[in-house]
Amino acid sequence: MSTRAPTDLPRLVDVGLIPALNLLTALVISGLVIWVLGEDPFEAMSLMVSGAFGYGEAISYTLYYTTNFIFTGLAVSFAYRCGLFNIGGEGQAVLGGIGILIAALLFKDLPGLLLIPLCIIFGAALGALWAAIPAWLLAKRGSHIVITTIMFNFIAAAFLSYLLVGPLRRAGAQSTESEDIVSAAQLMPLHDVFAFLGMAEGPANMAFVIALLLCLFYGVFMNRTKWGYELRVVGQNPAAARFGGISANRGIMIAMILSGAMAGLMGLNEVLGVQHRLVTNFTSGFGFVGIAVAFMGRHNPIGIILAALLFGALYQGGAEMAFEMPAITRDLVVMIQGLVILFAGALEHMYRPALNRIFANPKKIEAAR
Amino acid sequence: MSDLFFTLLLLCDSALRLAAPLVLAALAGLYAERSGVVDIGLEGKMLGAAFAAAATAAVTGSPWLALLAGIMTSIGLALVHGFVAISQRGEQIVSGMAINIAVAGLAPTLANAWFHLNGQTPILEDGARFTSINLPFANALSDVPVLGPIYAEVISGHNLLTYLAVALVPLGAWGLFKTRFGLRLRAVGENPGAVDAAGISVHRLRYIAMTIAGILCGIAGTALSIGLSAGFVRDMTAGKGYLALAAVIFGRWYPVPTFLACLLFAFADALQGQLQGTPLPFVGEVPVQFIMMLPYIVTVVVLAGFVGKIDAPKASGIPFTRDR
Amino acid sequence: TSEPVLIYDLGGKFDKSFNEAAYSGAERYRIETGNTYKDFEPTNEAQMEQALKRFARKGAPLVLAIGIAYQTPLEKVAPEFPDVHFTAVDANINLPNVQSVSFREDEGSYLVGMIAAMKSESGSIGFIGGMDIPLIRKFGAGYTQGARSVNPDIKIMENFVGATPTAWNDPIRGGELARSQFARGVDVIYSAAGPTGLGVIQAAKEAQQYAIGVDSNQNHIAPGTVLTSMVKRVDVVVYESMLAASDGTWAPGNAVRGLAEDGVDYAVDEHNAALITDEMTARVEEAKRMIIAGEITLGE
Amino acid sequence: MYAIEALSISKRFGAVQANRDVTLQVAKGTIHGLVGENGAGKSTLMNMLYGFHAPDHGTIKVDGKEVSFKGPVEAIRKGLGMVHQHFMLVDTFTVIENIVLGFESDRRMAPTLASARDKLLKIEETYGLAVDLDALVADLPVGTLQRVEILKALYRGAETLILDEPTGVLTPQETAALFEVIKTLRGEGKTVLLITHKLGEIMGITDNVSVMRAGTITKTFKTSLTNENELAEEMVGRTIIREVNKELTEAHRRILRVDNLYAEDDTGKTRLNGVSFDVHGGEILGIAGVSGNGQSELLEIITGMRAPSGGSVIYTDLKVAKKNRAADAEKLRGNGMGHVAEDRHRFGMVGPMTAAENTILGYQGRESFYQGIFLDPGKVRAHCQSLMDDFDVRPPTPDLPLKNFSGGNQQKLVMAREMAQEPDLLIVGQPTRGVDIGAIAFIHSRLVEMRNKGRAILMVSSELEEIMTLSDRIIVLCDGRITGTGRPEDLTETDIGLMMAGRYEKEAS
Ligand SMILES: Nc1ncnc2c1ncn2[C@@H]1O[C@H](COP(=O)(O)OP(=O)(O)OP(=O)(O)O)[C@@H](O)[C@H]1O
Ligand SMILES: Nc1ncnc2c1ncn2[C@@H]1O[C@H](COP(=O)(O)OP(=O)(O)OP(=O)(O)O)[C@@H](O)[C@H]1O
Ligand SMILES: [Mg+2]
Ligand SMILES: [Mg+2]
Repeated sequence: MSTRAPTDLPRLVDVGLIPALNLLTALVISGLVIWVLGEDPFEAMSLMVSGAFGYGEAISYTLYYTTNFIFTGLAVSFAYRCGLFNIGGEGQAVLGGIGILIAALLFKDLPGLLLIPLCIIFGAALGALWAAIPAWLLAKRGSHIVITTIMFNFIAAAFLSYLLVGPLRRAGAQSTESEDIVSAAQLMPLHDVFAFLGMAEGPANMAFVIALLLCLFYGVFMNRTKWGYELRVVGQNPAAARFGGISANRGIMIAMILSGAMAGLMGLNEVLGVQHRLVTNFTSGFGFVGIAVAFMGRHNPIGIILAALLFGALYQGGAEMAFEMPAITRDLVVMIQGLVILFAGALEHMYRPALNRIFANPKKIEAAR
Repeated sequence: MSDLFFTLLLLCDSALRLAAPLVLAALAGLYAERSGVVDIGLEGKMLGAAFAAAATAAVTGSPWLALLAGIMTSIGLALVHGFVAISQRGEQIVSGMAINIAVAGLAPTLANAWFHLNGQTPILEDGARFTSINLPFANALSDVPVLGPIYAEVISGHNLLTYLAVALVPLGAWGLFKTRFGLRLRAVGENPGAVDAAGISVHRLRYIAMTIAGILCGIAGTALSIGLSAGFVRDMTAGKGYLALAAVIFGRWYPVPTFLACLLFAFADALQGQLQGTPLPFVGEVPVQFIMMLPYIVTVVVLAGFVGKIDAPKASGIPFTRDR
Repeated sequence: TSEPVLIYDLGGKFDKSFNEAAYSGAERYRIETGNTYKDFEPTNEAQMEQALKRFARKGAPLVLAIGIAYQTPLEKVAPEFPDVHFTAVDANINLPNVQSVSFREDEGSYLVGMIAAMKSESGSIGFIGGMDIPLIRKFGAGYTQGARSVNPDIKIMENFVGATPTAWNDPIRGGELARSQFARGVDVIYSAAGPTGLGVIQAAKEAQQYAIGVDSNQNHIAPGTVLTSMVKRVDVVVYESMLAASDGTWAPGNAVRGLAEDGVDYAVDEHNAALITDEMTARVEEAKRMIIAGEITLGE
Repeated sequence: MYAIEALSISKRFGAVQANRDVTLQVAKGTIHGLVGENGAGKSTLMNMLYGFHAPDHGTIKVDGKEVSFKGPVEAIRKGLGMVHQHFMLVDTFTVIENIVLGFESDRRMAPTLASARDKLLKIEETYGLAVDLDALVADLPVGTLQRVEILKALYRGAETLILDEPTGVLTPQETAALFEVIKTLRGEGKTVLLITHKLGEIMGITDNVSVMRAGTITKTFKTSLTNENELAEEMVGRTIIREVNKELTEAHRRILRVDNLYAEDDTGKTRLNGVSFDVHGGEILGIAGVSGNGQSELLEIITGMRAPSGGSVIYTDLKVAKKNRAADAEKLRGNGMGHVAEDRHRFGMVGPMTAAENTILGYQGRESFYQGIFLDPGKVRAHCQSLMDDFDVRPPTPDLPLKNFSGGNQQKLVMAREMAQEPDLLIVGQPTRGVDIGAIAFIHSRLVEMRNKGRAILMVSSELEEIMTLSDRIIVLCDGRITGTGRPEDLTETDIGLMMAGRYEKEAS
C-alpha cells in the first residue's frame, strides 16, 4: 500500500537499530503495565527472553510456534503481493488440517514416505480450495475478498466443529477430537533429526524445515519466476497487467490458491507434527497473527522468518512468564504481543526522523546530486 | 399465517437488537474509510469501550458516565490508530490488528486488577445499565392489526442506544452528503491532494474522522456491555468489528445501505437461532453447525449474486504526503 | 517447590463455570491449610502438554489438570514422570500416577430438568448449550430426561450458541437466543454455556422468566430469576485432591462422581429458596434417591 | 509592478537540489512563460509560489510585499491560483462540488451550492469557459477538466494564475480555446504564469519567457525578441536538431489490417463504428483526432487488451482479434508487435517496481531473461542498463523504482523497452506527451530510424505537429469513424482540424 522514500540512513541503522528501538519501546510500555500490576518488569522481561531461548526445550517451543507463523505469514504475503487481502488464513488452515487428517486416516497403511506427501497434497489442496472459492468469486463476480474470506473463516470453523462431533469424532471419546494418526504419518521431531546437534526434546518438528523451504519457494516464486512476476504486476497495477498480456484473473487465482495452500499446510505442524490428531480450534488465531507477521516481515521471505521468530518467541516467552509470575496472566501476554505489533510493525518509522538528523550524511547527498 | 407473521416480528425485533452495535461500528468504519483511513481496529475499539463502560458503570452506577468512559476510551484508541495511519504513515492494517490484540489482552488484565474477576466486570444492576424502553402506547396499540404488533414487538422495547444507533444512520448520511464537512471528508478519501490544494489540512480532517469513528465505536461498545448485556466479558465483541467492516464494504460506503447490510447480517443470525432444531423442508433435521453457517453463506451468496464489484474510496489506506 | 499446581482449561480461570469452581476449591485449600499453590492458564492446545511437563519436571508433587482436553496430553506426559501425581478432572485415564475424576453431569441435569418442568406453566422449557460437543449434549440429555419424567409432553427448545470457542463468551448471543425462546413460549431456560449463560440469566430477568445456572452456584447472580443451578463440584475434587496430596493420602484411580458421590447436585440457597416449593423439593429428592439407588437409569 | 516575485529561492529534496538561487519576476497583467527540461525544477518553483512547499532560502513577494505562506490557503487568499500538472480533482464529485471544495460559503451544502452556482455562471460568461456544473468529473474529457481547474481558481478569486503544463494533454482545438481564455484573463488585468514544453505555444501567446536549467533560471527573454531555436539552446545548453530525417522507403508488405472494426467502451458506449485501414512496413501511419473519439479503443484492440464487438484485426496474416475475442497481448509481442501505451502511468509502467523490472513488462516470458526456468535478475538488469545507455535515460540506475524518474525519462525507458525488441510493428500512443524538447527530438529520431529500417509504425497523437512531421499517411478519427485520410503533404492543419471535428471529409491520396 505505501511505499517509502529511499532512506539515507546507514544500512545497519535501518535494519538493526530501528527495529531494536521499536521493540524496546513496546517492551518499555509493557514493563510499565507489569510494574503497575506489582511485578518486577526486569525479571519479567528476562523470564521472557530466557523462556524463549534459554534452554533447549524452550527453543523447541519457540520454533514450533514460529513454524505456524511462517505458514500463515506466507499465506498472507502470497495474496498481498497480488494486491489481495486474505483475512481467511484461519479458515484455510482449518480446511488444510482437515485435508491432512483425512489423508492420514485414508491412506494409513501406506509407508510414511508416501503417506506424508499425500497429507501435504491433501492439506494444501483443501486449503487452496478454501481460498480459491473467494478468489473465483472475486474474479467472476467482483465479490470483495475481505468479506468473502472472513465469511469463509466462520463457515470453516462450523464445518470443523461438525466433523469433530460427527463423522471424524474419535470413537467413544467425550472430547472433540479425531482418531490419532498412525505413526508413519507423524513428522519427525527436530530433536530426532538433529540429534547430533544435541537439540533438546520438544514439539518442533520437520514442519519447521518444510516452512523454511516454503519461504525459499516464496522468494524464488515471487522474484525468479514468470508467474511471480505476473502476480506482482497484477497486484501493483492491474491495468499494466492487461497491457502486458497478463490475465488479472489468473493472477488472482494463482495468488489465492498458493495463499490458501500455505495456510492449509499449517496443519502439518499441528496435526502431523504435534497433536497427532485433529482438535477443535487448533488454529488458535495463528491465521490472524499471520497478517502481522507478513506485514512486519515486509512480505519478504527472510523478513517473514524473522517476524515469525519474534512472534514465536513472544508466544513461548510469554507463556514462560505466565508460568512463573502469578500476576502475569495470559491476557497480559496477549497485550504485550499487541504492543509489539503496534510499535515494531505499524509505528516502525517513529524514530526515523530523529535518526535521520543524527545519521544524515551530507557527503552522500552531494554525491547523489 | 399469523404464526409466521409473529415469527417474523420476533426475528425483526431480534435483528434490530443484534444490529445496533454492528450499525454503530459500521458507521465508524464508514467514516474512517471515507476519510482514507482503513480501520480494522473496530473490534478493539468496541471491546475497549465495552470494558471501560462496564467498569465505570460498576464503580459509579451511572450508565451516562459509563457511556462517556466508553466513548473516551474508544476515542483514545482511535487516535492511536490515527497517529499511526495519519502522522506516522504506518501500515494501517497492522495498526488495526495491533489495537485489536492489545485491547483483547489489556481489558481482561485491568478487569482482573480492579475487580479480581479476571476476564470480567461485576454484573450490573439495572440502574447502571441502559435497559429497554417501552415506547408510549406500545401495549395499548398492540391490538391494532398488523401495525400494532409491529410497533409493540419490533419498534418498542429496545434500549436507548439501539434507538440512537438507528437515528445515527440518517444523521450520518446527512453529515456525509449534505454538509461542508461531509464534502471535505469524502474528498479526502478520494483525492487528498485535491483537498490539500484547496488549503484544507488533510491530517486534521482525518483526525476528525477518526475521532468520530472513536465516538461511534465507543457507543457501540457501551451498547454491548451495558445495553445488551449486564457487564463485560472477555472477547465479548466476538468478531463484530470484522462483520461491521464487511457491512461497510457491502453497503459500498453509503450509510443507509450499510445499515441494511447490518440488518441483513443480524437477521440471518436471528434466523439461524430460530432454525436450530427445526426440521427443514426436504432436508429434514440439519446438523446445527450447518445452520450456524447460514448467515455467512447468505452473505457470500448475496454478495456474489447481487452486489458485484465494489470500489473503495480511492485513497483509502494510502497515507498522504505532499511529496509524491 | 512443594506446591501443588492447578492448570485450567482453555476457558480460563474465571469462566463462571468449572474452571472457576476449580479455582475456588484451590482457594479453599489455601485458606484452610495456609499452604500455597500455583496455577496456570494455557492459551492454546500445545501449552497444555508444555505446562504439564514443565511443572512435573520442576518437581511439583501434584499437578491438577482441568478439562477433557487434557486426556491426550496426560496420557503422554504422565508415564514420563512416574513420581509426579496427576489429578485430571473430566478426563478418564488409567495410569498408576493419575487420578481421574469425571462427573455425571446428566444426573444433575436430570434434577434441574425436573425442577424446570415443574416450574413451567407454559409446558415449554429451553436449553441453551455453548458449543455442540459431547459433554454439552450430556447436559442436554439429562435435562430432557428429567423434564420428561415430570411431564412427558413437555416441549423442549434447544439452541447452541456457536461453533467456535467464542460461543462460551458471547452473552449477547446467549441473551438473544434466550429472548427468542421466551418469546416462543418457553418460561425456563437451562444454559450450559459458560459466561454466555450470563446473557441468558439477564434475558430471563428482563422477560421475568426463569433461568437455571450451571457448574458453579449461580443463584446469587439474579435472585428470583435463577431458579436453581446445576452445580458440578469440581471445587471439591480439587480441594480434596490437594489436601490428600499434602497428607500423603492421595491415591490414583478412575472415579466418576454423580449424585451419590456429591459430585453434582442442584443448588438451593437463600437466593432461590422461595422459588422451590416443598413439593418440588420432595419430588426431586425422591428422584435423586432413585438415581442413587439405580432405580432410574440415565442415558439412551 | 510585479504580480509575483521569487527572489534567490533554493529548495532541496533529500539528495536533490531541485531549485538553486532562482529569481523570477512576473510583471502584472502579462503572460509569462517558463520552459525547461524535464526535472529542471519548474514544478518545484511553482509549488513554492503556491505555498505547497516552503523554500529553504530566499523570499517570495506578491504585489511587492514579502509573503511567507504556510500552505496553499494563504496563497489563495493573496490572489494566487494554480492548475497542477496532475489535476487536483475528485473524480466522484460533480464539477460544482469540486469547485466549492474548501471554499464553501455555508456549513450546509445546499446554500453553498446555490450561491456558488450564481457566481460561477457569471465567471463562465465573462471568460467564455462553458462547463456543465453538474457533470460528474469522472465523465469529463481532460480538456474540460482543465477548464474546471481554471474555473476553480477564478472562483477562488485568483489574480495570478499558475498553469503547470496545461497543454500537455490537450488537443489543438482545446489548446486554442484555452489560449483564448488566457488572453481574456490578461485583458481583465490578470497575470498568467505558463509552463509548457511546446515552444510554439510560448512564441504564440507569452509576453515574456524564462528558461530554467538544472534548478535555476538561466535567462529571461522578451518573447518578441527571441525565437524557438534560441530558447531550445538555452534550455539544454546545446543545439537541438529538430528536423527529422525521413528516407524514402519503397512499398513494403502489409503488416496490419484492421477490418470494419466496432467497439464499445467499459460503459457500453459505442466507440468504434466500422473502422478499416492497413499498415505497411516502412511507413508511419498517424492517427489524428480529439482524444475520446475511439483512438484508445482502437489501440487497445489491436494490441490485445480489449475485444472488438465486431470486425477483425489481422496481423501478418494471422487473425488476432475477432468479434468478442481479444488477441493475446503476450503472443502478439512474441510475434513482433510492440506497444507504447497512450497513458504510460496507467498502462505502460508499474511505478513501484524498479526500472529493470519494468523493462520486461509484456516480455516477461522471453527466454533471454531466463536461466533455465528461472527469471535471471542479472540478465534483466543488464538488459535495462543497455536500454538506459542507448536511450540516455537519467539517472541510469536500473534498481530505482520507475516512479522516481521524471516523466520524460519514464517515457524514454518505455519506448526503449518496446523498440529494443526490434518489432515489425510498433503501436505507439502519444509518444511525447509531457516530454521536454530534447527528449522529443530524440524519440522522433528513433521512430523515424525504425521506419527507415522498413518497420511499420502506427502512431496516435493529439499533437498535430507531430502527426504532420512524422507520418507517411494520416487517418483522422472522429466519433469512431474515419473522417479523413491523406498524406501530410496534401493536407493542411486546417483540413485536419475540420476532419477532427467531423465537419469535413476529404480523401486525398
Ligand atoms: N517531492 C519530491 N521529492 C523528491 N524530489 C523531488 C520532489 N519533487 C521534485 N523533486 C526533484 O526535483 C527536481 C525538479 O523536479 P520538478 O518536478 O520541479 O521538475 P519539472 O521541471 O517540473 O519537470 P517536468 O518538466 O518533468 O515537469 C527533480 O529532478 C526531482 O528529482
Ligand atoms: N518519491 C520520489 N522520490 C524522489 N523523487 C521523486 C519521487 N517522486 C517523484 N520524484 C521526482 O519528481 C519529479 C516529478 O515527478 P513527476 O512524476 O511529476 O514527473 P513529471 O515529468 O512532472 O511527470 P509527467 O511529465 O509525466 O506528468 C521527477 O523528476 C521525479 O524524479
Ligand atoms: Mg513539472
Ligand atoms: Mg512533466
